Amino acid sequence: MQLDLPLLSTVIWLPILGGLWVIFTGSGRRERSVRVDALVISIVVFALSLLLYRDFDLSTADMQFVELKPWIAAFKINYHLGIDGIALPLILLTTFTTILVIAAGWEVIDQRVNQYMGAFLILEGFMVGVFCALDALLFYVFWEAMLIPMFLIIGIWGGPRRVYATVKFFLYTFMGSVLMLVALLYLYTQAHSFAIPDLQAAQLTAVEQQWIFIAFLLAFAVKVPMWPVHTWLPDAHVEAPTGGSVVLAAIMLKMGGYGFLRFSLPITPDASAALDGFMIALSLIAVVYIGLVALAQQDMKKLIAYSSISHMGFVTLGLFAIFDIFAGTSDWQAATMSIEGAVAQMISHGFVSGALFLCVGVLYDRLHSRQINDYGGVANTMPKFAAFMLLFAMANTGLPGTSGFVGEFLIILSVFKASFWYAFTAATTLVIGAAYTLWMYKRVVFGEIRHAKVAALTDINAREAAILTSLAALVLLFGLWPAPLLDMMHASVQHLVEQVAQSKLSVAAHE
Amino acid sequence: MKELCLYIVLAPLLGALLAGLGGRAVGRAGSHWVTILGVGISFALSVVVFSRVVLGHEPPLNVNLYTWLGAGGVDFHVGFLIDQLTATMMVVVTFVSWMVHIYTVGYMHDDPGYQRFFSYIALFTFSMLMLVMANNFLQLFFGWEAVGVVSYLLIGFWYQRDTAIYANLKAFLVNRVGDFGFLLGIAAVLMSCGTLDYAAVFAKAPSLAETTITLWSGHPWSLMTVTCVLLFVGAMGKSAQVPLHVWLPDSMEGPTPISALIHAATMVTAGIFMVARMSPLFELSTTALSVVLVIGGITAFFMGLLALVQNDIKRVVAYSTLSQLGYMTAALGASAYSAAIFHLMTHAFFKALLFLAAGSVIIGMHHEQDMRKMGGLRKYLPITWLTSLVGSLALIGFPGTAGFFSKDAIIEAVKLSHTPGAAIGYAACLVSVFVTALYTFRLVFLVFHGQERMDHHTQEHLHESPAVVWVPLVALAIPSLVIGAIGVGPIIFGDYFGGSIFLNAAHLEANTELAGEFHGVTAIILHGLLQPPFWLAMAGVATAWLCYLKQPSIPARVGSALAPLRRILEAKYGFDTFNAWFFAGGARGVGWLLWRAGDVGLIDGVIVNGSARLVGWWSQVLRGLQSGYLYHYAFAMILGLLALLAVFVHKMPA
Amino acid sequence: MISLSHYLIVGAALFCLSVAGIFINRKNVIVLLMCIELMLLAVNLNFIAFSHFNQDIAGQVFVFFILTVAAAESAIGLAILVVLFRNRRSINVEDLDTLRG
Amino acid sequence: MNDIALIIPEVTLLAVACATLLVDAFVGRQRPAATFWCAMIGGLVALGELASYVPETVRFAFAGTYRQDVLGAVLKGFILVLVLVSFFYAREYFRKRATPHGEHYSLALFATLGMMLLVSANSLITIYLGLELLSLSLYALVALQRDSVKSSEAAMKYFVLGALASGMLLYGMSILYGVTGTLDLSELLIKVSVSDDKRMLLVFGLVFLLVGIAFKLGVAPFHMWIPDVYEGAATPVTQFIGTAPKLAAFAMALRLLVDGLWGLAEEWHQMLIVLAVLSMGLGNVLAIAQTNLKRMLAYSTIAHMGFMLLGLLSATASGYAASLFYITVYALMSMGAFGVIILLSSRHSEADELADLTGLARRSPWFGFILLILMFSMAGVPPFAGFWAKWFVLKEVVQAHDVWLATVAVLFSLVGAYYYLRVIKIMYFDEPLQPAAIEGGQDIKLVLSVNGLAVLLLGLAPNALMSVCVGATLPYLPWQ
Repeated sequence: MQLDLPLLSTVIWLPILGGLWVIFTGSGRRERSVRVDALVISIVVFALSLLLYRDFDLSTADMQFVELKPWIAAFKINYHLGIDGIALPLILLTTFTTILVIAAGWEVIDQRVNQYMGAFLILEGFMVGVFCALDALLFYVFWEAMLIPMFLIIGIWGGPRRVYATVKFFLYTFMGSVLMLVALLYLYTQAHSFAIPDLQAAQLTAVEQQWIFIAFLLAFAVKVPMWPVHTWLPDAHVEAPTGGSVVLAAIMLKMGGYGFLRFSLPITPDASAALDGFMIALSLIAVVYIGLVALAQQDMKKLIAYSSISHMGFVTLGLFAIFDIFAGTSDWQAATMSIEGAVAQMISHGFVSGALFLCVGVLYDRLHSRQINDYGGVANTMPKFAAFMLLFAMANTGLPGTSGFVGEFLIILSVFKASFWYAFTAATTLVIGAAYTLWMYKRVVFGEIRHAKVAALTDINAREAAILTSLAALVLLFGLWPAPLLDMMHASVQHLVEQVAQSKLSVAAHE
Repeated sequence: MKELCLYIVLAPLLGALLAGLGGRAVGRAGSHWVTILGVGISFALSVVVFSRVVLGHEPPLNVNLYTWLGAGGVDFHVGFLIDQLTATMMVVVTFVSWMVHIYTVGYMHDDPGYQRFFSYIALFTFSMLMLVMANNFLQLFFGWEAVGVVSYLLIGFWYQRDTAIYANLKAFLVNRVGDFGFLLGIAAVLMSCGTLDYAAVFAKAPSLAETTITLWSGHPWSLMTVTCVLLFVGAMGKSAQVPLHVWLPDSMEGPTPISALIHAATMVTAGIFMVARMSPLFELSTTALSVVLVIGGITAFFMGLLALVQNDIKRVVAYSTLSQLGYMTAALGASAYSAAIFHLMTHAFFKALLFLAAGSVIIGMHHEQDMRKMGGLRKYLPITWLTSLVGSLALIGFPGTAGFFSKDAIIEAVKLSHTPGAAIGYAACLVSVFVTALYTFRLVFLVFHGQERMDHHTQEHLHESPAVVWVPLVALAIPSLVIGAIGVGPIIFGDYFGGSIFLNAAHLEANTELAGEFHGVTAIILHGLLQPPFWLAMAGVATAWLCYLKQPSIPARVGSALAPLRRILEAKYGFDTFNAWFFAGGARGVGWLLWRAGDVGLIDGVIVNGSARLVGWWSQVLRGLQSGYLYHYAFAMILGLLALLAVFVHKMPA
Repeated sequence: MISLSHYLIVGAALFCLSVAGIFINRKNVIVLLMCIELMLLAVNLNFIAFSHFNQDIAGQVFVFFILTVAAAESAIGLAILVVLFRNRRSINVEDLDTLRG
Repeated sequence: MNDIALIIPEVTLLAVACATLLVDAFVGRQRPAATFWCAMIGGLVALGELASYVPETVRFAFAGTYRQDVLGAVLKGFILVLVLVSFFYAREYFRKRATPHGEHYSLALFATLGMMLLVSANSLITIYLGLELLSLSLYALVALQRDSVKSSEAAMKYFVLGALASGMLLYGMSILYGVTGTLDLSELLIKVSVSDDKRMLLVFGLVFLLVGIAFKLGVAPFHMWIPDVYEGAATPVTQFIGTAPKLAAFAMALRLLVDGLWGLAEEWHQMLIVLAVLSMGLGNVLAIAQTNLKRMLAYSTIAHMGFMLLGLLSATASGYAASLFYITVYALMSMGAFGVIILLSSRHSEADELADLTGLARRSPWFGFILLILMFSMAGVPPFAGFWAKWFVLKEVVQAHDVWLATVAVLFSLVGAYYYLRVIKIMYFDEPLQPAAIEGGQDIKLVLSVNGLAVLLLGLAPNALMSVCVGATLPYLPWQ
């Protein structure tokens, strides 16, 4: 079957238009039909994104499914879309997660259902747009636009401190983004184009690169989030509705990593190389410091949020250790493992943290508390739930056989080549990560029933089971057989590493 | 053969899935049938593999099933390496597991988590098989962690019990500390060899013997030493070597069959197996072997001592396990890999036996585990008593029993070893023989002999356990008696393991020397009767008899005379207290501090909200400027005008 | 001889005076209106002086326009003043502080 | 071509303004709609005339005091459209209060005439006349609420400060006239660039001139009238002041600084930097403390004008295009924002407190959404027009190698985002105090919807407007 659709555009705009349609036609209708509409749209979008996977050519690093139309002709800004092997898995993650999120909000959201469903669909379109955009401004537009639905989702359907959390979230990310905008504009003056490939080819001096790198860093570090610009995340997660937390953790954080891959590394390779020690230090701080902080949390969502930061520390570690790996091995091939590990970690974290937030959501829907102390002995009344949560908790600790292992494993293996101590520090997550995750699991799920409310809990229903099962299947699939995931990105990562390996300074010196 | 191995692995997995996910469709009886059948198939096929590889001398099978992933020019596979070592382990694992499955039918008869339990132990069997059958480090690590998880689940099987869920978390975390080292070790292997496949790594390793790695600037370390020590840290966690032993005694919170299967016979020996498997690497680093040897010796002796002061029947056996693992480790350190594996094998049988026997006692005593409330059980539980006695004799190394041959081989090997630290190891091993005999027979005497100290109600209901319980006991007692005599020839003195274990030239020489002394089983037994270990063991038994049967007041008197020592032993050398205070408490404390001071205080309080407050403050201050008075407004304009004039007109050149 | 600079100095002085009147006066709004007139006259003086010394008629034309506009401005100003007085019964400048912050 | 032919739209507008006055005087009481339609149709006619002739080159008329060029035509077009749209809002406002309001249209039309004059001015005299025509009409408009204490106070403040500012402007003009001996901007252009020996005097004059411009734009520290007038005036008047006159002020700045005093670009570039940074800082920081929506929008205006100056001060053709684009988009957003206030207001309430917006998204999801678009757009968040406005200006700043200035600007807009978010928070996150749906005529609802969607549409497809802006400022290229 060959569809003559501009697939990427369809995957971007179908959910956006669908979302608007749901919002504007949904207010008068019965809520159930609104939900069904939203679900159908999200499933169709996912199906379309699967077509992307089917038709994707694994052997090339070139952008595929390219669409190029003039947008703002006066400044050579184009509506330029295309994906490579790094973007594709993230797009699939996005479209898949959206289905879950819509299903997860099924009965739980009873206020302004149409707006809720619509906001997530619109958000989906923007997020896919971020991963598809090949024009820096188009990227930026999607990047920022994404904040709007998220801002509303947290603010409208969030918890008691939602306003503080959502404003903090917005301003934090906005701060990073606007500086990135300045950097992009500066690049424009050098490259006379906003096309990302042109920016990547732009010649820049060391000083220019460093400033641009720092501007990008702020934007992406906030999103990832890296220590010390991470404090929005726990608040946002705690206050967001379950769906919001899932999208935040599963997809939005990945944009930071994606930004590093798409912008920082290829555009400012020399600055990346010069500042890699700094980046690695921040990453390792994230792994250890945040891990310890997670240990001290009493709020489940906060704990998982901190755990996310810690896990994303691995991503940035994997991305920026490549220079030291190269220094240690003189082999860029070895560096690709690190980057692929980072991408694998991103995808896996999408599943695992999403699943954990869904698990907390399941509990929250029943007891309306996120405090660990309000639970205890959940396994007695919710055995099926306990089993699912165990799997995801284990995946969160990076158990082999679950997807959580793949990224951490590859990154630790590669980083070891850079420095024993990097690997040593990073590997402490094996212990710390297990400690906070399983300690929480112990306090929530195991033990005797201490509260009457816990005794009255009912086990997960079919809808929840379906959501968790699908995630569990993916967690196990990519844990036991991650090859398909990594095969997607080989060519692209290889290409990226070639770009990074090519110093922009030496070329400039020759010219 | 590849398919055969696949069935061996998948049969228990299938059983586990059916039992675990089948729910009511499978049912209680169904769940034990599918898992017993699965593991049974596995065992049967393992025997076939064993006969072909070990007895039939088929060449080792090294095959990849599928590529897990490829990245950075390295392919990670999932595959099997079946050689003599593997085949031996497979048989041991599947056999003991099978016995435990059967035993469980009786032991867990009334437990509400019956199905879950079968699912777990079958899953464990699968994981353990993956571990031993791996042909690369990745899969090894997979199995390694998977058995850890199942162990976690099973220790916490009775999840309502606070002690159980405390113990399982502790077990998992301590194991994770080991895995931390193990993973780094694997990373070191990958860095130096560029692959994780055993065959390729072992082939490449000798050329790296002289390579160094700099950890602190200016201090080059031998790469192999670093790698091996890191790998051994993993083994220390899994095989509960000091100081990572703390989880094993607590793991006795799990149901007894688990103690037998996982925490005595199979999983805890994974570390031993791993080091033996890695012999081509360890042989390249005398330093690493030395570390292994000393740690093993320390564990063997000090953990044995602790068994003396335990009153919980299972804990005595648990500490005994620790001590025996110490023996095996010491043997590894002395490059006597075959002796270590031999002891692993015999130990698997007799220790599983002892645990299951203890379980049988516990069933009889209505889940009472305190030995001080037992006594004289011999007449109520005759089969249990008999099999326990067999196990105990094997444990103390009574000549002719399985334990005798393997332990003797270890002591001999450590004695002959030239590895630095061998003297300490030898001394520790030798003294431990006495200690072992003492605590073992303390247990036997306290439980089965002497006064009946249990309460009336329990006494009335005492009877021998059902057949599903005692049949496995008997089935395990038999190998506990004979496997040593059968195995000692080929394993210790012959070329049983063939290429699966590697010895460097020096060690090989010593080994051949040892092999030259083989004159048949009887000769060994006779020889053993003249050796110090035998007499030490006898002394231990005699002491136990004296203290716990003849004069039960002695222990108390000795205890009060050596009060400080007793307190140290009862505090288990303070490891638990220290860990709870320093690591658990410390990490939480630091985490809390970082959170409140770092995140909430500094980053959020000062920087984030602080800048927001600053802007707000400015906002209020500047608001005052907009006073509402016309003349202020006008004044502001004029000030602005004057300022512009002052700056721009002034600076212009005339 | 009265030079251009003399005119300019007078103009500037008048201008400063009027400006000072606007921000120093805190009592009567009518004084403000007068100051504004004065300011325009100061400017007119400048224009005429320049016009004369530059021998250019345009400046004087401008002055006519300014005068006209000034008249209109006064009219509007007074009208606003009336409205203000009607609402507040006061034309005290200091009382105009409802809108602030 | 005849001189008169060039100013046909202006002549029409004058006639319409007078006619409106008459219509209102005679039939306004009985049929208020007649006045409205008279003004509206007249305005449309003027717009049509304007559109029918867009000059390709610069043409001068009336002895060089009047110039007709593409930029002028574009600006006038925008101004007229904005004025006419604002009439719809004004009608709704007055209809709700059932007060006579015919003067509003005629005064607004006179102000518009002033603006158009300003746009086409090529002589200091025309600039002054246009400015005063605009200002005097605005003073009167503000004072039109005869019974309102606030209005009269605002009018008085506006008047006094406005007069002071135009006095300063005039003083600056007199200095320039004295130094160069001409009132004609084209001649000024030539003379200023050569007369280096009197540069100091010229700069002296320039500062005074700049005060006048800055006052009109409402740029710090000459912004003090803005909050008071915005708050005090009736909402449609505020809306009027906040939209079209900004374009006129921009035109005035462009005419004076670029068409006339290009020779002093180095100086006014630096002065404008100071003013721009001050404005962005003061405007954004002060807006945070406001509880009155109109006042908040007033401070936001100050900040926006500061931002807009960034384009102007880059002193390139595309910089002017950026400013033009910015100010147009700003006017559109501002129009909508005040429009929402008008829609929300009722006979008894101005609905200009932030608290009046509480739960708007529940009371009226659609208009909540419109205001959401406007607020995000003002904050500069894509995909709305406000983002492109900021982007365009920043691009010019960066291209002029003032990266630090761009950084300062974005950081201030970060501060600014906070209070726009607060509006959205109040609309969307707070429960409504009164569940009543909002009332308003269908026409204003339609206009407001179109207004809001235009901001969205311009955000998705800014190309057309950008091209227009670039085209309009293209003639400035040769001087670079």
